[in-house]
Amino acid sequence: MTIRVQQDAFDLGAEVAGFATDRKDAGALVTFTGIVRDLTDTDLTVMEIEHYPGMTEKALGAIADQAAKRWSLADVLVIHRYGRMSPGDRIMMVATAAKHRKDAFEAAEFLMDYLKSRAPFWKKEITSDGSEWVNSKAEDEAALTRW
Amino acid sequence: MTIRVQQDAFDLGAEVAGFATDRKDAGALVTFTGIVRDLTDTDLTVMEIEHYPGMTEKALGAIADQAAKRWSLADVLVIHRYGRMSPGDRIMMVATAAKHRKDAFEAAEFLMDYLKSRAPFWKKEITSDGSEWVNSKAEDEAALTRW
Amino acid sequence: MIDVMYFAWVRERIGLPKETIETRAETVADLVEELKSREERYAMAFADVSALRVAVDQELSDFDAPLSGVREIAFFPPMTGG
Amino acid sequence: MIDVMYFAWVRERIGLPKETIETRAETVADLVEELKSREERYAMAFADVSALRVAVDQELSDFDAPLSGVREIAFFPPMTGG
Repeated sequence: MTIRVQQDAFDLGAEVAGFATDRKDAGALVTFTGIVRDLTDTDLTVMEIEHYPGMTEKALGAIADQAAKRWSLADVLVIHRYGRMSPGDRIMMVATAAKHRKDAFEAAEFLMDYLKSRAPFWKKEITSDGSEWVNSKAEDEAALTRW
Repeated sequence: MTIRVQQDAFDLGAEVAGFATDRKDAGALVTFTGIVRDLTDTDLTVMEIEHYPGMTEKALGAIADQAAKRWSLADVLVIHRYGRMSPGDRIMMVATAAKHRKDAFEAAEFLMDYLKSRAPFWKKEITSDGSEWVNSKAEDEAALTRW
Repeated sequence: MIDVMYFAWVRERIGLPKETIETRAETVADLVEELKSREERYAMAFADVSALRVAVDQELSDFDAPLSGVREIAFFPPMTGG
Repeated sequence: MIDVMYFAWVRERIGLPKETIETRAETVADLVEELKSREERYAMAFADVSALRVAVDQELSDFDAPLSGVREIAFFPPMTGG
């Protein structure tokens, strides 16, 4: 299991190239990548992500531990960036490897649902009109009831 | 939408690097990669995949079209290999890009469920003991009832 | 004249990937009966049609599908892609 | 002595990311009341605690959590990661 919280960009291809390669029983690899969207109604120039150093790593580790307990996984990877990003930049990724695709898919969705509203990250959108903290969505909180 | 049926290996990182980059509203990217497993009970030396040229491309295109109708997707990519592969080799991948993660995840799972039992591919496992065609699984057929 | 194709173990049992045949069979099922009566290897390949799938002109179809106007029929076991 | 940390718009309203305070508050809620009574900027930041989350020693917690033995408290809006 690998958890990384970093300012630097990451390369999805390079990350998965070495992922779970020592586990020859893993026939299914799922990845999710979150990308800074270009908002149509305003000109998003920068997305700034703040986090809580120390707690962030713990929270992500606890979420990944939960996933590893609930599903039969060969490996889990979580990378989340903080700092300033531009539209099109990759914010974060999760990867799950499992023997069967159902485990890999469900675990990746679980990781995303929890990471969205239980890991201490906050997004701020900076546009030509000013800046605004992104509001949490009721649907993201509701997504947790599924698990 | 891109559908490719090929003998050659593909590079997941390279494939997603250029995927949906022109769609700035796509904040969510999901990939699934199927990998040749090393079976523990026998020594799998080669996995051979046969397909039905002509029908394969049509069937994959029809499945991707259905996904594009059911979910709000920025783009869809399906790559499936045929021929001889070794344990650890990547057999196929799907990628889905969407504004929201729920669409990207569901569409990727739908594509996989249909591709498993509705696209004309057949796997044969060649071990030191001989060779055997992989049997379809009742659970794969059952997975389709979900959609 | 219909092109008949065989894949996976159906191809192996029959011993060829494709043949062009002349037939008066009206449905896929009729064609299967005609092939079975031809030779033992066909009888063996088609012994249990519930274990087989058929594509008519490259679309998944049924054994009771009519053959009128059809150019290509394929027989194969359930798919195992992905 | 407790380290109190603020994130996102809570940090911006209060005007600092972290401070160390001496308090006799027994719960998180007591500490919030104490801070609110201090200065307008705290009163503004904590005006609606239902819009806030609290972490006690880096674990998500509740406003009625006791402060005994606690070293670090953090206040912030609902998370928006991913």
